[in-house]
Amino acid sequence: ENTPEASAAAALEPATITVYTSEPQEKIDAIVAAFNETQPDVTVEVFRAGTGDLTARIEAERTTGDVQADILLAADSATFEGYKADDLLLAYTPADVESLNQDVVDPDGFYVGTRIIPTVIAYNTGVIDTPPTSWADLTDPAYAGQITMPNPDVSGAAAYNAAVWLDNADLGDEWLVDLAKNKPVIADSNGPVSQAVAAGTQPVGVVVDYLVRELKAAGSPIDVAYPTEGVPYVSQPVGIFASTDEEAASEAFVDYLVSAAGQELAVEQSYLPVRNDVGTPDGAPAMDDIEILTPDLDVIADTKAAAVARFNELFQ
Amino acid sequence: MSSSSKASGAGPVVLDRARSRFPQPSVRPRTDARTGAGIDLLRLALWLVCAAVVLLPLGAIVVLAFSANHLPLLLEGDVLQAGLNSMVSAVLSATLAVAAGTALALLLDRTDLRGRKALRLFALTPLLVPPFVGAIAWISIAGPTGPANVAWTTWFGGPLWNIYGGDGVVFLLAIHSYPVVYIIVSAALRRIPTDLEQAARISGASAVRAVRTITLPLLRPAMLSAFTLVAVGNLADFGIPSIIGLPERYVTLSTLIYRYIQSGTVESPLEVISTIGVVLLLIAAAAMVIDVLVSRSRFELDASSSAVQLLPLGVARLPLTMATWLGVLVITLLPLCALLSQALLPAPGVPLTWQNLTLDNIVRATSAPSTLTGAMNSVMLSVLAGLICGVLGLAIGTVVTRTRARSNTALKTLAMLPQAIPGLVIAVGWLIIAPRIGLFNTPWLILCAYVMAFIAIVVQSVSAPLKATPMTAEEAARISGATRLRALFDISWRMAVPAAIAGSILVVLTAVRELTISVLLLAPGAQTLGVNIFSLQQAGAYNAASALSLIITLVGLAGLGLAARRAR
Amino acid sequence: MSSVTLTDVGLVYPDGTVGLENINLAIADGEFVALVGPSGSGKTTLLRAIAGFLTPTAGSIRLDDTLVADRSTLVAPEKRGLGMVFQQHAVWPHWSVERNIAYPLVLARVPRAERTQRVAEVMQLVGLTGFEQRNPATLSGGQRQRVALARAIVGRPRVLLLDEALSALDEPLRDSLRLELQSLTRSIGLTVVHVTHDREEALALADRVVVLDGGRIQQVGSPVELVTRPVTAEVARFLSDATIFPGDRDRNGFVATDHPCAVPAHLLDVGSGADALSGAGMIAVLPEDITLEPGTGAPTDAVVASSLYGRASNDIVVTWQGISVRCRVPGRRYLVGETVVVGIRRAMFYDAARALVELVETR
Amino acid sequence: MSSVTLTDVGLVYPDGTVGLENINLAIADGEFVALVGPSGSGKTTLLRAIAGFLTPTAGSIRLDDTLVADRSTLVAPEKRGLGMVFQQHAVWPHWSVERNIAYPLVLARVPRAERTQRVAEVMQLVGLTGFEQRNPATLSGGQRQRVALARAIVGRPRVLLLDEALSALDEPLRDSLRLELQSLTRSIGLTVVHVTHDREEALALADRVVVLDGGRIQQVGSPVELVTRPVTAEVARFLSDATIFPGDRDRNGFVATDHPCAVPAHLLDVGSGADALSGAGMIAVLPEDITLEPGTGAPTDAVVASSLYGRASNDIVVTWQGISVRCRVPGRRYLVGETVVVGIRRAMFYDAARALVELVETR
Ligand SMILES: Nc1ncnc2c1ncn2[C@@H]1O[C@H](COP(=O)(O)OP(=O)(O)OP(=O)(O)O)[C@@H](O)[C@H]1O
Ligand SMILES: Nc1ncnc2c1ncn2[C@@H]1O[C@H](COP(=O)(O)OP(=O)(O)OP(=O)(O)O)[C@@H](O)[C@H]1O
Ligand SMILES: [Mg+2]
Ligand SMILES: [Mg+2]
Repeated sequence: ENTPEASAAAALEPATITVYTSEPQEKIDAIVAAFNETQPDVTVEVFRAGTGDLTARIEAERTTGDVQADILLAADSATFEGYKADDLLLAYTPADVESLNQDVVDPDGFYVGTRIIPTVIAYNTGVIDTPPTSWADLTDPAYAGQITMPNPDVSGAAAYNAAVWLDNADLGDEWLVDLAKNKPVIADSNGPVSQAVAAGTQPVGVVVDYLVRELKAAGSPIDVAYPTEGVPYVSQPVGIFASTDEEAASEAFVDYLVSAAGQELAVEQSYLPVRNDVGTPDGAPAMDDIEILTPDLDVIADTKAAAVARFNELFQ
Repeated sequence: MSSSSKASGAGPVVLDRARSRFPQPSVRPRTDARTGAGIDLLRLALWLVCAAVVLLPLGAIVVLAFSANHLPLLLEGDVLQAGLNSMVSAVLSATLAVAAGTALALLLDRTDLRGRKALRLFALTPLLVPPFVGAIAWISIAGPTGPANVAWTTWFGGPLWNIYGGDGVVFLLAIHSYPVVYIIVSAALRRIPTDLEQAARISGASAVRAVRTITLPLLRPAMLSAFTLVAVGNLADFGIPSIIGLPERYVTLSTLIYRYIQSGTVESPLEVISTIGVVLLLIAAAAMVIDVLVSRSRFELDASSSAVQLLPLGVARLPLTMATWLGVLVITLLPLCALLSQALLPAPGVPLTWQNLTLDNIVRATSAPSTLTGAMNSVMLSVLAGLICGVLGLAIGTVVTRTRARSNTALKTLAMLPQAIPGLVIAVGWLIIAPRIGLFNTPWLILCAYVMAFIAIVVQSVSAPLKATPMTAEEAARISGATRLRALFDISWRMAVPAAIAGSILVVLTAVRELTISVLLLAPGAQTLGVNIFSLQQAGAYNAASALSLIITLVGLAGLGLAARRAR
Repeated sequence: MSSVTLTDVGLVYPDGTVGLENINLAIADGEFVALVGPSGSGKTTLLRAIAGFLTPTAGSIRLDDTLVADRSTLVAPEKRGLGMVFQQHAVWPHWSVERNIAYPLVLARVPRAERTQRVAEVMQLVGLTGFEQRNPATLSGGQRQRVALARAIVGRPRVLLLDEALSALDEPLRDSLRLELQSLTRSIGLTVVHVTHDREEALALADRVVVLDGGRIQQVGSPVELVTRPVTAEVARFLSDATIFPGDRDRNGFVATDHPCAVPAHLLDVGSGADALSGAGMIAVLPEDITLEPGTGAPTDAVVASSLYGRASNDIVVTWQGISVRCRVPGRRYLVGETVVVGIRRAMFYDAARALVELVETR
Repeated sequence: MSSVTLTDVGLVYPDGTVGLENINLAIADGEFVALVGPSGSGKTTLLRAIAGFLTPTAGSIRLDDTLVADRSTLVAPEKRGLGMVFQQHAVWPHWSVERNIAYPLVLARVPRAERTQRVAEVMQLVGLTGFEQRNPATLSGGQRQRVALARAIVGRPRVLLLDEALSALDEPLRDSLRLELQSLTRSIGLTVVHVTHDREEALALADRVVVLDGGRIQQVGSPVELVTRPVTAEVARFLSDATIFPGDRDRNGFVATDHPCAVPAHLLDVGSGADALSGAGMIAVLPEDITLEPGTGAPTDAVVASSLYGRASNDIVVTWQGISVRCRVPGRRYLVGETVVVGIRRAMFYDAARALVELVETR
C-alpha cells in the first residue's frame, strides 16, 4: 500500500521548485503544506493565475528564453499535448502509475492527470423542483432563458466539452441546435456560471462539479446532477518542464500529487480523484456510478476548433 | 517670453498659446550655454527614464508585433467585429460619461444645489471600485434576476433591462469613467469667469440659455480632451466587457486578446496580441494628436474680476437636488450595497435575512495570509508607484510646460501613450524584457509596469496649474539670482507639488487594486490585492471577494477624501 | 419720471456681512451717475442689486415704474432690460465680434435684417466698423471693451450699468475711452450707473456722484458740489485727499489742537446751515488750498516728504509737525527734504454734531 | 560713473520684428528713468534686454563697468545683480511673504541672522511689518505689489527695473504706491528704470523720461523739458495730447492749411536752433495753451464734442472745422454741443527738416 512514508522513501536535498498552477490559492497552499510534511527541504514557490494568464506568461518566457517554471499544474491535456509537441516537457512516469485511472495518464509519459473535473448540470434547489438529469433534458423549452454555461472561447475546458458533445453520437449537432434554442447565457467561465445558478440568476447551469459542491457546503441552494449520457471531464494534468534544474524535487512533487495521500487531499478539496482507492467527496456519487465520456483525444484535438466555431455560430 | 508680460496686461490666464507664438530669440551667445546646461541635463535624464520605463516595453511590443505579419488575421471577421465593438463601446460610453460628467460639473460647481460637497465625494466613488468588481456588483442589481428585473418580470412579463451585452458594457464603462470627466471639466469650468454668463443674462438670456450658448461652448475643448482620455482608456478596459459583454457574446479587442491567449486557438498568440496592442496604440496616438490640435484652438479667457457667483436654482432647487442625489446615489451607493450584502451573506443564493448575516467572509478575506501579503505588496508597490510617478510626472510636466524645446511634445506624448494600452499587453511587454534587465520575478518589475501605466495621471494633473502660471514667476526668481534650473525647481516645481500629490494619490488608488498587469508579472508566491480578489472570485469564494472589494473601496474613499482636501 | 429708484434698500450677505444699508437713491432718466467709495464700500453690491444678480434683503428697487425687486418680487436679470459692461469686458471668446454684439438682439428675436442694421449702426458708434468678423482674441484691450460696450447698448437698454468698465485698461486707452463713453451716452441719452475706483473719472464723467462708505451713502451731488462742499471731512479726505486737522473754532477762526495750524475766520467755510460760532471740530483742507513757500528755519516749518511733478501743479506731500499734508501747488517744484512754510487759503470746518445732521439730511 | 549704459543697442526678434534700433542711453547712478511710448514701441523689450531675458542683436549693454551683453558676451539675468518688479507682481503663491522676500538672500548665501535682519528692515521700509507669515493669496493687490518691491530691493540691486509695476492697481492704490515708490528709491539712492504706459506717472516720478517709438528713442529729457519743449510734434501729441495743425510759417506767424487757425509770430515757439523764417511745417498746441470763449455764431466757431469735469481745469474736446482739439481750461465748463471760439496762447512750430535734425542731435 502507498502510505506517505512509502513515497517519501528518500528525503531530498534542499531544493526550490516553482509551480505554475490555476488551483485556487487556498487549495494549492494546502497541497504544498502537505507535500512539505514529507519533503520539508523542498521549497515550493507557487505562481497562481488563470489558465490564460499562465499560458501568456509561459509564452512570454519562451519568447526570450526558457520557461521559468519547473512544474505546470493546470488546464487540460490539450494544452499539454501542445507543449509536448514543442518539446517543452520532461518525460516522467510517476511512481505507482498503475493505481491510477489510465484515462488520465499520457501514454507517452509526459504528463498525468491529477483530478477528474467533470462538467455536470447544476441547478438551484430553490427554483427547480424537478432537476434535469440528462443533457437531453436541457433542450426542454421549459428551460428557455434559464440556462447558463461557460464560454468555449475563453475556457479551454468548455471548448473541450463542446467538441465532446458534438462527437457524441447521442448528442451531436442536433442536440446543440436544440440547446441553442433555449438561449443559454454564455458566462465568462465556470465561476460565474456556478454563482449565477446559486443566486438563481439562471437556475440551471453547465459547470464543473466541485464548485457546486463547495457552494452547497457554504449554504447556497444549489445541487448537482450527473447527466445520464455521461460527463465530459478534464483532468488538470501535471507535467515537468524540460528546462527544470530540480528534476528530483519536481518528480517528488508529481509523485505526491497522484499518491494516495495527495488524492485523499484532493477528495477533501471536493475533487473527484484519479484513483479508485480514496473514495469520493461528500455529496458526490461513487466513481463507479459516474458515467464518464472518454472520447478519442486525437479526434477531439482535430475537431475542437470546428466545434468552437459551430458553437459560436449557434449561440451568437 | 516677453509676450507673457504683454499678454498679462490684458489679464488672460491662459498664456501658453501666447507664449508659443513668440519664440525666444534663438541668437544665443556661448556664455548662455552654461546656464541652460542644467535644464538640458534634466531633460536628458527624463528622456532616459522615459526610454527605460516606456519606450523599452513599447518597443518590445512593437518588435513582437512586427516579427511576423499578422495583419491578415486582423482583417478576419472576429477581429473586425471586436474592433468595431471596442470603438463603438468606447465612443458611446465616453459620450455618455462626458454628458454626465459635464452636467454634474455644472450642477455642483455653478448652482446652489444642496449638499454639493457630499455629492462631489459620492460622485467620485466609481473611481475607486475596480471595474470588474463594479461589474459584478451591477449584475446582482440589474442582471436578469436582479430585484428590479424580477419584479418587472412578475408584473409585466419581461425584464426591465438586462445589463448583459453591449448596452450594459457601455453603461458600466460610462459609470466608471464619468468621474474623470467631472474632474477635468470642473477644473476648466473654474477657469471660466462667471462674468461671461452674467453678460449673457443681462443681454436677455435665461440661465439655461446662458449655459447652453456661452458656458458649454467654452467648455468644449475640456470636454473634448476628457472625451479622448476616457474613450482611449475605455478602449483598453478588460474587466467590464469580459464580465458584462461576453455572456451576450459582445467581444471587444481587449477580451479578444484574452481569448487568444486563453484558448490557444491561434498560432503565436503573443505576436497576435502585440499586433492588436499596436493597433490600439495607433488609435490612441491619433486621439492624442486630435487632442493636441483641439487644445491648440483653446480660447483665451480673461481672469474673472468677481468671485464665482452660484446660480440660484429657485423653484427648481428642490426637485433638481432630489433628482441629482437620487441619480448619484443609485449609481454609487447601490453597487456598494450590493457588495455589502454579498459580503455579509455566507454564499450566493442565500436569502438576505438577519439570521443569515455573517462576518465570516470579511474575516476570511482579511485574515487569509495571502490577503495580508497581497495588501502589503499592493500598498508598497502602489505607494512606491505613486511616489515615482509623482516625482517623475512633476518633473516631466514642469519641463514640458515651462521650457521650450522641440522634443517637449514627444516627451509628453511618450508619457501619455501607455494609458491607451490594455494592461495585458503592457504586462507582456515587460515580461519579454524582464529577463534581460534582471527584474524577472521581482516586485520591481510590477513597479516599473505601474509607473509606465500610470505616469500619465500625474503629468496630466500638473500640466493644468502650471500652464496657468505666468512665466514671470520664474523670471522673478532669475532676477533674484536663481539659475534657470534653480528657478524651475524653486518656483514652478514647488508650485505644482499640490497637484502632483493629488495625482499621486490617484495613482496609488488605481494601482492598489490593479489586476491585469499584476496577475502576469507577479513573482511566484507574491500577491497583490487585485489578484487576491480575482483569485477569491475564481476559487468560487464570491462573497469573500465582495468583502475584500468593499474594504478596499472604503479605504480608497477615505484616501480620495484626503486627495480632495490636498488638491484644494 | 425716474429711471432707477432705490427705496430703503438693504442687503446682508448670507454670511452676515452687511453689503448695503438703507440706500435711497433716485436716478433720473438720461442721468449719468457715478458710484465711488473705498474698497469694500458696497459699490459692486449696489450695482449687482440693480442688475438682479443680488437680491436686496430689505427695501425695493424700481426701473421706471416697474417694481423689479422687493421682499416678494424678483425679476430675473434677463427680464430687466439692462445693459452691463464688466471690468474684464466679458466678451465671449468663441464668437466673432459681430456675433457678440448681435446676441442681445438674437435673444430679443429681432428680425435678421433689422438686426444686421442695428449692429452695424452701433459698431460704427463705437468705432469698430470693419471688425465684424474678427475673433475677439485678436483685439486689443480697448477694442474688446468697445465690443462689450456695443453689446451692452445694442439692445437699447433702459439703464447702462458699468462695473469698473475702464479700470482694466492702460492710461492712454482709458483716457480716450472715457471721452468716447461720455459723448456716446450723451448722444443717445442713456441712463448710466458707473462704478469706479477712480475719483477723477467719476468727477469727469458723471452728472451726479454718489459716495458710498460701509454700505451707506455718504453724499450725493454734482462733481463741483462734492469737490467744493464735501459734507463730511471724511468725504473730503476720500474724494480730494484733503488733510484733516482736529481743533477748536471760535469767532476769530480755527486753531488746531497741539499743532501750529491756525485759520482765520474769513478763510473758514462753514457750510450753509452754520450758526454755532464756536466748538470743537475739525477742518479739512484741500490740496489746492495750500500754498508753500521756502522755509524760514522756524521750528514750525514743514519738510517735503515727496514731490511728484505734474503738468499744471506738482503733487507734494509735506510733513508738518507730524501731520502729512497733501498739496497741489503750481510753480516751483520743491524737492524732497526741503523745508517749507505751509499756508492755508481756505478750509472747511466741521463740528462733529453738524456734520452728522447734514449727513442725515442729504439722504 | 554710469550705472546702465546702452551703446548702439539693436534687437531684432527671430521673426524679423524690429524691437529696438540704435539705442544709446546712459543712466546715471541713483537716477530714476521712466520709459514711455505708445504700445509696441519697445519699452518692454528695452527693459528685458537690460534684465538679460533678451539678447541684443547689435550694440552692447554695460552695468557700471561690466559688459553684460554684446555680440560675444551674455551675462545671465541671475548674475547681473538686478531687482525687478512685474506688472502682475509675480509673488510666489507657495511661500509666505517672508520667504518670498528672503529668497534673493538665500540664493546669495547670506547667513541666516543677517538675512532675517535685512528682511525685517526691508519689510518695514515697504510697510509690511507684521505680514511675515502671511500667505500671499490673502493679501490685497497693493500689498502683493509691495512684497514684490521688497523682494526686488532686499538684495541691494545695482538697478531696479519696473515693468508696468503699478499699472495693474486701482487708482487710489496706484496713487499712494507712486508716492511710496518715489520716497523709497530716493531714500536708498537706487537707480531705477521704470516702464509705464501712464504718462502722468512717468512725468511725476522720473528724473528723466525716455520717449520711445518704433524701437527708437524720440526724446530724452526732464519732465519739464518734455512737457514744454517736445522735440517733435509727435512727441507733443503723445506726451501732452497736443493738437497738430499743418500749415506754413512766415515772418508774421503761422497760417494753417485750409483751416482758420492762425498764430502770430510772437506766440510761436520755434526752439533754440531756429533760424529759417519761413517754410512749410506744422504747429503743436498743448491743451493748456488753448482758450475757449462763448461762440459768436461765426462760421469759424468750434463745437464742444465732449466735456469732462476736472478739479483744476475741465478736459474739453472741441471740433474745430474738422480738427479735434483737446483743451484743458479752467473756469466755466462748456457743455457738449455748445459753440465756442478757440484761442491759442502759445504754439510750437516744427518744420519737417528741422525736427529731424533736432531728433538726430538728441540721440
Ligand atoms: N459674496 C459675498 N459674501 C459675503 N460678503 C461679501 C460678498 N461680496 C462682497 N462682500 C462684502 O460686502 C462688502 C461690499 O462689497 P463690494 O464688493 O460691494 O465692495 P466694492 O465697493 O465693490 O469694493 P471694491 O472697490 O473692492 O470692488 C465688502 O465688505 C465685501 O467684503
Ligand atoms: N517675442 C516677440 N517676437 C516677435 N516680436 C515681438 C516679441 N515681443 C514683442 N515683439 C514686438 O516688438 C515690438 C516691441 O514690443 P514691446 O513689448 O517691447 O512693446 P511695449 O512698448 O512694451 O508695448 P506695450 O506698451 O504694449 O507693452 C512690438 O512690435 C511687438 O509686437
Ligand atoms: Mg467692486
Ligand atoms: Mg510692454
